[in-house]
Parts: sequence; structure tokens; C-alpha cells
Amino acid sequence: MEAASLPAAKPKALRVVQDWLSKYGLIVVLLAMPVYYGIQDLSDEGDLSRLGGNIVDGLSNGSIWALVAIGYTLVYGIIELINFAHGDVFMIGSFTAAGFFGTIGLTAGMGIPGLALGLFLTLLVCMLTTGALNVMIERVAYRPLRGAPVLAPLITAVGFSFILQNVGLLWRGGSQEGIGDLINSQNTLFTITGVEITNGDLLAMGTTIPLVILMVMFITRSRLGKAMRATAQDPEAARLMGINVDTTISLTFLLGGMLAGAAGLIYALYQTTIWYAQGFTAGLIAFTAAVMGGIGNIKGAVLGGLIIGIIQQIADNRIGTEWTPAIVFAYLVLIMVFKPSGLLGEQTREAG
Amino acid sequence: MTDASPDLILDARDVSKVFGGLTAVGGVNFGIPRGGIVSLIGPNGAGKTTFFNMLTGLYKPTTGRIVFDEKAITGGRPDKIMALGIARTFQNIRLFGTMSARENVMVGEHARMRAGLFGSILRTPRVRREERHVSDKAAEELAYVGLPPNTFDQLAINLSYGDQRRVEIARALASDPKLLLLDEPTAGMNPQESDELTALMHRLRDERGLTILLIEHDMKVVMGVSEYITVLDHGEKIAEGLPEQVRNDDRVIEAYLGKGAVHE
Amino acid sequence: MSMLVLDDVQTYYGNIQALKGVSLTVEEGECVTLIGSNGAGKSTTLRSISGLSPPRKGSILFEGQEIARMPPQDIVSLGISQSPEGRRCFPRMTVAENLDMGAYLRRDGEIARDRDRVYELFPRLEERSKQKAGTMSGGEQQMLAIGRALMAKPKLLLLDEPSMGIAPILVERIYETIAEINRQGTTILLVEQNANFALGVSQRAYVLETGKVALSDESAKLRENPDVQKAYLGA
Amino acid sequence: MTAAMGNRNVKIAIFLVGLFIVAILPLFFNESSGFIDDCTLALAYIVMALGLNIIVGFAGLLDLGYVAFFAIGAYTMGWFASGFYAEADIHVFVGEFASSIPGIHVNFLIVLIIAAAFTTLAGIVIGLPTLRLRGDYIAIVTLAFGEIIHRIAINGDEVQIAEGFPLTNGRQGITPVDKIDLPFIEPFTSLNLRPWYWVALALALFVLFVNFRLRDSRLGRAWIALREDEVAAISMGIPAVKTKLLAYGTGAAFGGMSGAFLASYLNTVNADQFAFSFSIFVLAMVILGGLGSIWGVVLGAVALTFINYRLIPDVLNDVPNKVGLDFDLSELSFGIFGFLLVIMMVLRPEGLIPERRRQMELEQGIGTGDTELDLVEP
Amino acid sequence: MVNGIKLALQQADNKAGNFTIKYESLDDSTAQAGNWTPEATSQNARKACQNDKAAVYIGEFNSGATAVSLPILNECAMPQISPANTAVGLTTDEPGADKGEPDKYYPTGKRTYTRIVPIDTIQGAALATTMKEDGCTKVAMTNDKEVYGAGLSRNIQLSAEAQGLNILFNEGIDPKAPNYRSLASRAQGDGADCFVYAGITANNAVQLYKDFAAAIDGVKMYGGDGVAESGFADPAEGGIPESVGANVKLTVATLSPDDYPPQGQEFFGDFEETYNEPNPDPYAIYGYEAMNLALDAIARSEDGSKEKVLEALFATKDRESVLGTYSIDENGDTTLTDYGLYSVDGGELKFDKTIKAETGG
Repeated sequence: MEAASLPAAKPKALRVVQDWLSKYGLIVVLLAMPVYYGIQDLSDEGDLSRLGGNIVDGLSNGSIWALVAIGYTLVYGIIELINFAHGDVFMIGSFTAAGFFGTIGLTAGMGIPGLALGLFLTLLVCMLTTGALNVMIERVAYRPLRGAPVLAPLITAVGFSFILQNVGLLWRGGSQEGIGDLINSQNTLFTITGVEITNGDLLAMGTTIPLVILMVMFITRSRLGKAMRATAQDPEAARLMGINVDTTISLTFLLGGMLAGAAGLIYALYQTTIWYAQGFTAGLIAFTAAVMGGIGNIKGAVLGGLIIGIIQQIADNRIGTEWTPAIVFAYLVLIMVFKPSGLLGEQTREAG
Repeated sequence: MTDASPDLILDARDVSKVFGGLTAVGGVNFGIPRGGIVSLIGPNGAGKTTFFNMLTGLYKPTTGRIVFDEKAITGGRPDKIMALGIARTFQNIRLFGTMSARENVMVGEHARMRAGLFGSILRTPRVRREERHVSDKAAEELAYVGLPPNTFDQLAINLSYGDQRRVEIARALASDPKLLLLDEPTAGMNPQESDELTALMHRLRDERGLTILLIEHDMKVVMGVSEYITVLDHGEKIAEGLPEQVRNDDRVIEAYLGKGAVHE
Repeated sequence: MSMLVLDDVQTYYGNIQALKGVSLTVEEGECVTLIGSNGAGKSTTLRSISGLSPPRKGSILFEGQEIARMPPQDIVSLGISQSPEGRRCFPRMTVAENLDMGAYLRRDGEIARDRDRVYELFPRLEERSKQKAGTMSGGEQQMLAIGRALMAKPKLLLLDEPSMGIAPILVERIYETIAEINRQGTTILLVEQNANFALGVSQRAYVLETGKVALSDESAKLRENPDVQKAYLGA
Repeated sequence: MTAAMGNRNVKIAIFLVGLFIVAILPLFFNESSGFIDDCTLALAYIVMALGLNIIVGFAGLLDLGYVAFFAIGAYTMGWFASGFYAEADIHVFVGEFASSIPGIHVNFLIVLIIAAAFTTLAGIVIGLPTLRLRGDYIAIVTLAFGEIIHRIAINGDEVQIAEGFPLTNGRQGITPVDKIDLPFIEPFTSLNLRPWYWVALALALFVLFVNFRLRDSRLGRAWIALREDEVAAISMGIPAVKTKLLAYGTGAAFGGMSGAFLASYLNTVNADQFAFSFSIFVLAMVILGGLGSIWGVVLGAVALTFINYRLIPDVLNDVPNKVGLDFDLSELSFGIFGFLLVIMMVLRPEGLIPERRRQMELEQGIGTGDTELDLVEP
Repeated sequence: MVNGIKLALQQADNKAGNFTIKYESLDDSTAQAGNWTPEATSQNARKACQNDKAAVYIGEFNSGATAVSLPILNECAMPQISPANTAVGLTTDEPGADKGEPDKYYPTGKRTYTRIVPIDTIQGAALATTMKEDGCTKVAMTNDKEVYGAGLSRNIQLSAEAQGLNILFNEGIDPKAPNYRSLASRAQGDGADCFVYAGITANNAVQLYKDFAAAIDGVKMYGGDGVAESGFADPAEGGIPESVGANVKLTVATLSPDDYPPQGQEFFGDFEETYNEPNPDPYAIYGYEAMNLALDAIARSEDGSKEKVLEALFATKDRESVLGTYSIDENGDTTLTDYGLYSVDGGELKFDKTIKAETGG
């Protein structure tokens, strides 16, 4: 289970430090930023509303990453593939949403019932589109390579990522595009102890939480969900149970794609800017989230997504947006050093 | 083995290993006399392989102290322990499948070789000599364990099961170990092959002065070859002694052997 | 009509031919053993029957139906289930969930009853029903693998090396149970290294050598055969 | 034995003839022809791809952050051979023009060695915490390091090593960079590409030689052993981290050398070059060519270079024009690139020239990374 | 911009004096990178050098790319006209240039590069002056870190500080970030009343302006010519919403369409006719003028050779153009210094006034 090679015997003092680090290092790493800046806020401003604001923004952004990360983690869990095209499926979700708003004529001025219905319809359309797209990608680019060298599908994944980005580029042009702000995303809904909660925050968390709960229930309770888990743990034994492994893998891609579609819609509504390369960044972040949480583990993916969301906002606010990605990745490295299997890492075949 | 035995090649004291909350090995004292053939038996999950893995450095003991040949090796790195003279085989054969039998054995000599990065790139005369020497020695070891010479340069994956076991032992021998650990060497062998292996173990000890520690389920092999037996159950030592004593020990029969288990 | 008929089955891994024309039959209600040394093709025979390694040539009839090129899930639904070599339990699922997976294709209402039956055969599994399979000992996992295969309510049960790597005391117990399962009416095709036990519970046996059937007879007679004794029983 | 020797002689003869053709190739083209340019780039990418091949192909470590070494190599060139550090005035064995402008200007050959040293060092720093991990976790952590280096490159203008000495010039890039200036021959120019081509060829031959020598050495065996079964390998006395570090450090050094060459050749060190997609570009060369297969990787590098720099921009994009359509294919270029990647991989999953061992591993299911120790004994 | 170039050529009937002109468009990006790359840029420059018939090189759009192509083109003495570069250091060593600039770009020591847009020093001063006039006190600055954005922001900051404005921060942004809410809330926490961005639209400018508008009530927002295009100003083309646009002012080195000389007026009419686009991006007119200048220089040269064209180019005096009347100085810079201040109104850029900014305050 641990790394196979162990350090040679070391002087005692060093060992004590090492033991301490291996026990508490992870906690120290995770809490370092919020605690440091919390103390700074308390001493500078006397309350924690600035940090609170960062955390709320972080949770909203993070919940989008979480939905995308689940798709990564599901796919990795079942066929051990880093599905580089997944972020771009998410992008297509955003584009579908933006296109569909226009088609059915949703505007910010409509009444709440009409808007809610319209958005719900959009959600379904997005989820179906990206779900189907993801299933198609699996059929075309990954299934023919089953049994091929493990790295071959990695390259087809990258290839598909390029293809989808090009589709996005032709669809809506090369630069970021502002779209209608249907829900007045940044309007404050209410304020708790100095922390503003906006419409966008409510939407992001309000959509993500039920989706994640549904997903976890589906996978742990339902027959098909169990088939997915069984296939992930031992595909050959799963076949002996009468599970159709190909269908189960397709189902996994369907679910992952649907969540990416939902995330795409939330992203479009929350950020109100979309562009063809958004999926690349999102994919990288979501994959990092999946690994951080322990790849193959849904709850881990959600936790990883939320943590990254919070790190990003704190870093944006205190350090500077240009450094934010570096800080996120530095966190990833530290977490891997202290807990190589990720925060909630289960034993996967690969990680050991 | 008790403290009274003066010449222990390996002495493990109060060794335990805890995974999560699960105690795999709990406070075991264990010694191997130099030049002996000793067996470790016990039901599955008793902690035998975990114990092996601690001796070879794959696992770091949670508590305890292991001394090999008067050097402390507790928690040392596997490659360093190997270099000190402990070599092993695995329960499921772990040969490098795409290498020939000879190359596999040459890997076993890795620790005895000196060619580094630059030496390998420049391929100096010294490096060439070393390669030749190591290759010849590999052939010697393969011949010693009884592999037919025409199979030396066949890929390991294409060898018969019994031959793969032999190559694995030759690979372990290539490092000139003092102590050889064999983890279920007869698993998957038919009785005839098992007998040959038993003979090989005796030869290794008699001709090369090797000390052997064996994990084995086949009672016939265990009883036939061991001078001393230790029985583990649930991570604890429940019995030890001469084969006859162990075989008739009530706890061992209850936990492991069963009533009519030993067919002879 | 025999329950299972293999006729000249040839199976390959990549370019390597593992079975060079295996023919054998299993009658309903029988327990049949395949013995042979490692690499003789015993496991491959079972994998060919269950569809994991479909044969390139030859036919496999199950109750008169050709199953040689069916996908595994269809073969399972016809009533063949396998406990694979190395047990292959789902390590991060509980014992109860593992058993449920065995009944994956079933939609009848008797799953709970069959689970009780498995618990009756292996009381150890009931004690550990909430435990993750990966944390159990090898012997317990073997029980689980057999129990899981039984949950499919098979007409034919394929068992691959049920005694491999298991303490003598458990081997005895597992073989008692296998005999019991057979008595209760399930047909069994057994692959074993440990020929002593296997010939003890089976009625007939085949000896495989390098991908072919070398010998077949009633188990009791094979036990007396001097060649078999020398090669597989350790005289 | 004699047959084998004869075979070997034939191979050497073929190699020498091929080498001669490759060496005189530029003489048949205009000295600043686009074709020579593409060839020079292809040679530089061969150096990188063969470097990565040592890491991924030989040692089996999936490195998604190889761009980090390209970056460090290129910056070494930027630091030591350009007018970037204009506060300093150091000139070591450099030509007339470089001597006339302020900054640190060190001769190309010296910088090449420094670049190899820096990247090896970086390889060790990145490798130490990373290589203890297994399989895809190595991939993600190297990816993370690659991105961190990219960010440092972008934001290095905010980081002052000393007053007036920022780490990088950020997105603005370090331009221009000194041209190669070798002893005894005319200084290189941007317009005559032949000397650049020959330098790149020399680098490529060097890395080719090292690849071949390492593959058939004690280290090569150790890498295969670690790749196929890490637990068995370390139990046979192979120090895992050290042996992997040797692969990682060597591969890194070649990335750095190629990076330094490219910085001089392209005349710039621009932070935006060092993006994740470049790591993927080089990795695609290795995988497409055939993991571990030396000639395969060479072919993969040449193929992808020409697809990216010639086929798509110059050939395919003109097709609609030629058939009389008013349609701009350049908008489709990276879709086409992706499409070609998918097609080539699906048609030849084991690579253009598969490596013998790798193919066998595939067929027999050996070394799929399943080398974990079981938590609970069977 | 390419459309502007093509239009100019079309109007001249592919002729300059006695020479027939062929225009070849070279793309400086590659499939794998999707953005301008040094490989493709230097390849293009060499292609131009190699072509004996090439007389003028129009480009690059990016100052960073020019830094790559200029030294190569300089070696073959190819006249180069950039329609868009504003980075100071390409031509002079005035404040804003790095040490060693501009000499390091000219290995032959001879100037070959000209541009028709005023350098950043002037635009920076224009923006700072505008902010001062509008009553800004605390300014939050951002830039996209590219050659253009970073250079402009440096000049804005120098000029603004000289005029007594308080610069809260000057942040380089990550153009790939999903949003800038936390950065905006930091500015709000610091009490910013004005916001300025130096960079191009394609580096996520729309999101940036939206987030600052949402975070700070009544914030006044400014930008340079990098965002003066419909893709930024027009919500129908994915630009900022009208409510945000109402608070945005931009500086561009073009005058009011009404102030243009007759040729300029004509240009707008023709452009609309040819491309069915009534409101071309400000850069379209630069592209148009770049080509016209090139044609003019070729016509004035006697034999169309590179040497003569170069001479003619640097001898440009009091040229009457769509941009106004200007000359090219010995550095290759335009003598135009007037900046137009535009506001965003209903998705369109609307000319406010001409700013005569004093460089350095």
C-alpha cells in the first residue's frame, strides 16, 4: 500500500519531524491559507467577512469544478483513462446552453416561473447533448483501443479535445463571448454576517448539491450503479456476473457527460462569459480536483473541486490571478506528497 | 529460537505491523540459525508474507527490531537489504516477462555491478568486461538450478511453470545472498517438481552454505525439508519447534492443519 | 443429452495456442474434475466455457445450445456461473454486495432465499456480511467467490482452483461444502491443482496435458492409476 | 554468430548511407528554405522526443510536464545569451554583434552545457517528491510541475533575483537571443539555415547514440524491470528512486539542450510557448512513434512536426483555394490536427514502429503497472 | 484588419505606380498551439526575405511577434510596416523601453521598421489625463501581461502617478481564469473608484469589466485601443452588457470619423459596401492605411527594390491619409500624437473628443 521504497534509517530527530509531518502535514497544508488570512483579516478589519466572501465564491466556482471532476473520476475509475476531452465536453455544454437560451427566447426580463421552466428545459437539453456526445466519443475514440497500450487512448483523448475545441471555435468564434445574464448572477440575494450571497451562488450550489446526491445514490443503490462499481473494481469478474462491460462503460460516459452538461449550463449562467477554450482550463482544474480527492472516488472529486474553488478565490483575492494556477498546482503536489492516494483515496488498482 | 542460540543470522524482536487499524503481525520474536532451513507456516492471513515483506524492507515494521548478520536492517530500503545478503522469491512468480531467463538473472546481479550512467553510455572496456562476466555468471546459476541450457535465452514468459520457478530462484541466487527467502515455492507444482525443489534446497544449503527461510502450504514439503518450524496465526506465533512437535501441537491442528490434513 | 459438450475446442491468447482441441462432456448432476499441471490449459478451458476467452475453433454445447461465441453475460443467463481463479471478489464492496452482484441478471423474487442458502453453506460469510471483501482472508474470499457464483442459481458451476493458497484446514472445509453443493443438485466442473481432494469429491475426471485431454476416467480409477499418482498425487 | 555479425554490418551500412543523405540534404535546398526550417525544427523535436522516450518509453514514467525542461533550457539561453540582463556586461567567447550590446553573452556551447546541468538539477528537484508515486499519479504531479514552471515563466517578471535582474520577462518574452557562434566558422545568421540544421543534426545524433547505449545497458535492464514489476525489481536490489531519477534527469537534460537550441534558433524565449499542450505535443510524438522504440520515436517526431508546420498550414489550407472554394481551412487547423491524432492512434495503437518488448507486454498483459503490494495477504 | 488591407489593395487595383502588387497572407499560428508562435512567425519572416519579389512586409499585429520577426527582416533589409504595434522599445529608448532596446532588434544597425500607430507613451498619458479630468482618485489597474498590455500599463502608471493619482495595484491577470470576482472585491475593499485595463479583448476583457462593474458601484472604467472593437463593446457580438458599457471610456489613435479627411470618409463607405459592416474595428482602418502607405512607398521608389522602398518609406513626409496627416520620423515612428476618446453607447463606440495629451504629465 505505501510507496514501495522506504527511506533508509535516519537520525532520530529527523524521524520525529517526519512522523509529525506525515500525521499532520496534510492538515497543515489544507488549513494554511484560510487560517493565515483569517487571522490577518481579524487583525486588519476585525471581522472575517472578506475571507467569508472568498469562501462563498470558492464554493460556487468549486461546485462547477466538482461536477466536471465527477466525470473524470468515474471514467478513470472504470477504464483508468485520463479523459482529456472531458473538459471540452463541458465547454460544449455551455455552448449548448447559450444556444438554447436564444432558441427558446429566454431573457432576464421574464417572470421567475417562466425563467425557471426554461432553465430546467435547458438543463435537460444540455445534459442529454453532452451525455450523448460523451458516449459517442467513447465509441469512436476509446472502445477501438481497448486492449491497446494504456497510453494510446490518452492521445486519442487529446485528439478529441482538439476536435471539440475547433467545433467550439467555429461555433462561437475565437475570443471570450459575453452572453445574457439571465439570472442577474451577481445581484446580492441576502447577506449573512457581512458575507453577500448572490443569485449565482444560489444557482451553483442549489443545482450541484441535488445532482451530486442523486449521483451518489444512483451509484451506491441502483443495480446499474453497482454494475459500474463492480466493473471498476474488476472488469473480468464483472463479466462473470453477467454484466455487459461495454454497456456499463457507455453508461459511465453518459453519466459523466450529463454532469458536465449541467456544469456547462451553470457555468454559462454564473460566469456569463463563455469561450471555446474554457474547457481546457476547466478540464485541467477538474482533473486536479479528482486526483486531489482520490481518483475513482466521487465524494473525493466533490471535495477536491470545492477545495480548489476556495484556493482559487483566496489566491485571486490576496495574491493575484496570475499566480492562482501555480498555487492550485502547488497544493496538488503537496497533497500528493503527504497523501499519495488523495484526500479520500481508496485503494485503486493503479494507486495501490 | 531463543536467546540461547548464539549464531543467529537473522534475529527479529517484537516485530509487528499494523495496517490502518488491522494488526497483520503482532509482536513476533523470530530467529534463524546460520545455515539452517526454517519454515514459517500458518493459515491465510496469518501474516507470513507481511513478515517476509518486513524482512526484505518492502514494509516498514510498526514496532520491533530486525538484525541481520549483526546489522540492524529495520525499515531499511529493500535494495540496500538485498545488497546485504537477503534475497527472495515471490508467492506468485514475479519474473520480468519480456526478458530472457539470462537477463532476468542479470537483473539479480544489479546490486553487484558498478556501471553507472556515463559508463553505460561510453561503454568503457571495464563495463564491457563486467557485462560479459555477469552474463556468464547468470548462465552458471541457471545451470545450477537445473534449467536446460537451450532455454537460457528464451523469454521468461515462454518458459514452463516449473522452469519459471527455477529462474526465479536463480535470480535470487545471482546476488550471492546469505539468506534466501522462498515464498510458497511449490505452489502450482506437481509432486514430482516439488520433490526436485526439495532436493535443490538441500543442495543450496549443503553446497553453498545458504540459510533458507520458507513459507509453504504443502505439508509434505515442509515436513520433508525443515529443521525448525514456526507457526503463525492471526499475526501471532502460536507454536514453534521441530517438525514432529509442531505437527502434533493441538493448537496448530486446530488452527491450521485440521485432522486429516497431512496426506502421506 | 449431456449438459455440456466441448468438441475440439481451440483457444488462443494472442498468437499462443492454449487449447489444442479439448473435447469433454459433463452430465447433469455430475461433479467433474480437470486436473493437470500448470499451463496445461485447465483454466483456459473454464474461461472458454464462460465466454471470457472465446475459442477460435470448435464448439461448446450447453443443453444442446451452441455457446462458443456468446458474450459472457448471455452465458451466465443460460445458467453457467464461474468462481474464477484467484477468487476475484470485488474488494471495495461488502460481502453482501458481492453476493448481490452474483445475482445481477436475476429478477426473480428468490434472491433473498438463495442468499440465506449461501449463508447456511458458509456461516462465516453471514458473520462478515457488512465487511469489505478486500479485508478478508484468502479462505474467506474463496468462500465468498463460490457463494457469489451460487447466487446466479447456476445449473452448472465452474470452480477454478478453490484450494489454491489456502490453509489445509480450510481446504478441507471448502471441499466438504463443494460436495454438499453437488449433492443439492448443482452440476460442477472443477479445476484443481490439488488433485487429491478434487478426485475425492468428483465422480469423473479428465487429465489435461499441454492443451489436450490426455486421459479420462472415473475419479476413483484415476486415483489408482500409477502415472497419475506419480505426476499429480505424489505417491 | 557470423550471420548476426553480417546483419549488424548491413545495419551499420544502412545507417551510414542514411546519415550521409540526411547530412547533405540542406545542400539541395535554398539556404533559407522553409523545408530546411521544418527539418531543423524536426531535428530539435527529435532531441526532445528521444529525451522523453528515456523517461516514458524506457523507464515507464508517464511525464505530462516535459515542457518544464524545454522552458528551463530556453531560459538558460535567455539568461546567459541575450541582452536581457542589460545591467550586466559580461561577454564570454561571443561574436561581434553580441559583444556590442549590453547583457550577459556566453558562447552557445557553454550555455548548452549549463542548460543540461540546470535541467538535470530541475529533473532531480521535480523527481524526488514525484517518483515515489505510482503510475498515473506521476503523470498528474509532473503535469502540475509543468504548469507551475509555466506560471513562473509568465510571472517571473515580478520576481527579482537581484535589483534589475528579474527571473523572466513574462509574456513579453526575451528577444532577441544570441545566435550560435561556433569557433572557427562564421557566426550563424537568421537567413542561412544550413548551419543551424547541422547543429541540430549533431544534437540529434548525440541523443540517438545515448538512447541506443542506455537501452542495452545495466540501466536499461533496470528500467525494464522497474516498469514491468517494481516490487520484484526493488527486491532484486534495484534502488527504485535513484534508477528512475537517472532516467528522469537524463531525459530532462535533453529537453534542456533542445530548449536552449530552440531559443537561439527561434530568437526568443516567450512564456506562452511553455504551455501544457507542448508537453502533449512531444508525448504524442513518443506514443505515436512507438513507446520505447528509438526509430519509432524519431519517425513520430518527424511526422508530427511536418503535420503541424507544413501539412496543415501550407498544404491542407491551400486545398480549398485550389479547388476554387472561398473557405479558410486555417480555422480548422487544430481540429484537423486532433483528427489526425485520433486516426493514427486508432489505426496503429502500438505506434508506427512498435518496440518488441512493449508489444509483447501488450499481448501478454505484462507490466500493466499492477505491482502493488496487497494490503491483506491472500 | 486583413479586410482593411485587402480593401486598400483592391481600391488601388493591385497597382502601385508601375508595379503590380500581390498580397500574400501568412498565418503566424500553428495547429498545436492555436496562437501566434515564434516558429511560424520566424518562418514567415524568412519566407518574405527569401522572396525576391517581396517589397514590403506588413505586420505583425502583436508586438511580441514583431520582436521575433524584426531582427530577421532587418537582416535582409526588408521594409516592415506594423499596423498595430505600440510597444515603445521597438523603436526608441524612451521611458517604457527596456535597456538594450531598440538596438538589439537591429542586428545590421540600420532601421527597417516603421509603424503608423503612436507609441504607448502617448496613449498612457492620454488615459491618465482622462482619468484625472474625470475626478478619479484611487485607480485599480490590470493588464494582460503581453508586450502591448504590459507596456501600456507601465506607461499609464508612470503618467498617472505623475499626475497625482493613487494606483492601488497593477495586476497582471490570467486570461484563462473563469472570472475576476475576487480581484474586483479586493479593489472594492481598497476603495477604488476607477478601473483601467491595458490589454486586448481576447484576453478575457469582457469578463473583467463585468466583474469590476458588479463589484464596485458606479465605478468608472477605462481601456486602451486593445479593446476598442465591437467584439468588446457590442453585447450582440459577445461584448459587455450595455449597462456596463455606459461607464466605459476608451482611447484610440483614430479621430472622429467626421474629422477624417475625405479619403477617410470614403474608406468607411467603401468598407461598408464591400464587407457589409457599417462599423469596422478601429484596426481595420490601420490595416487599410498600412497597405496604402506600402503602396505609396513602392510607387515613390524608382525601381521597387527593397532598398529604394525602404528609403521612400522613411522619407514619408506630410502624408495625407485616413488617419490624418503624418510623417515617419527617423526611428520609424509616426508623428501623429492625437488620441480620440470614445465612449460605449448602446453597443457602439462613440467618439467623444480628441485628447492632446502631454507625455509624462
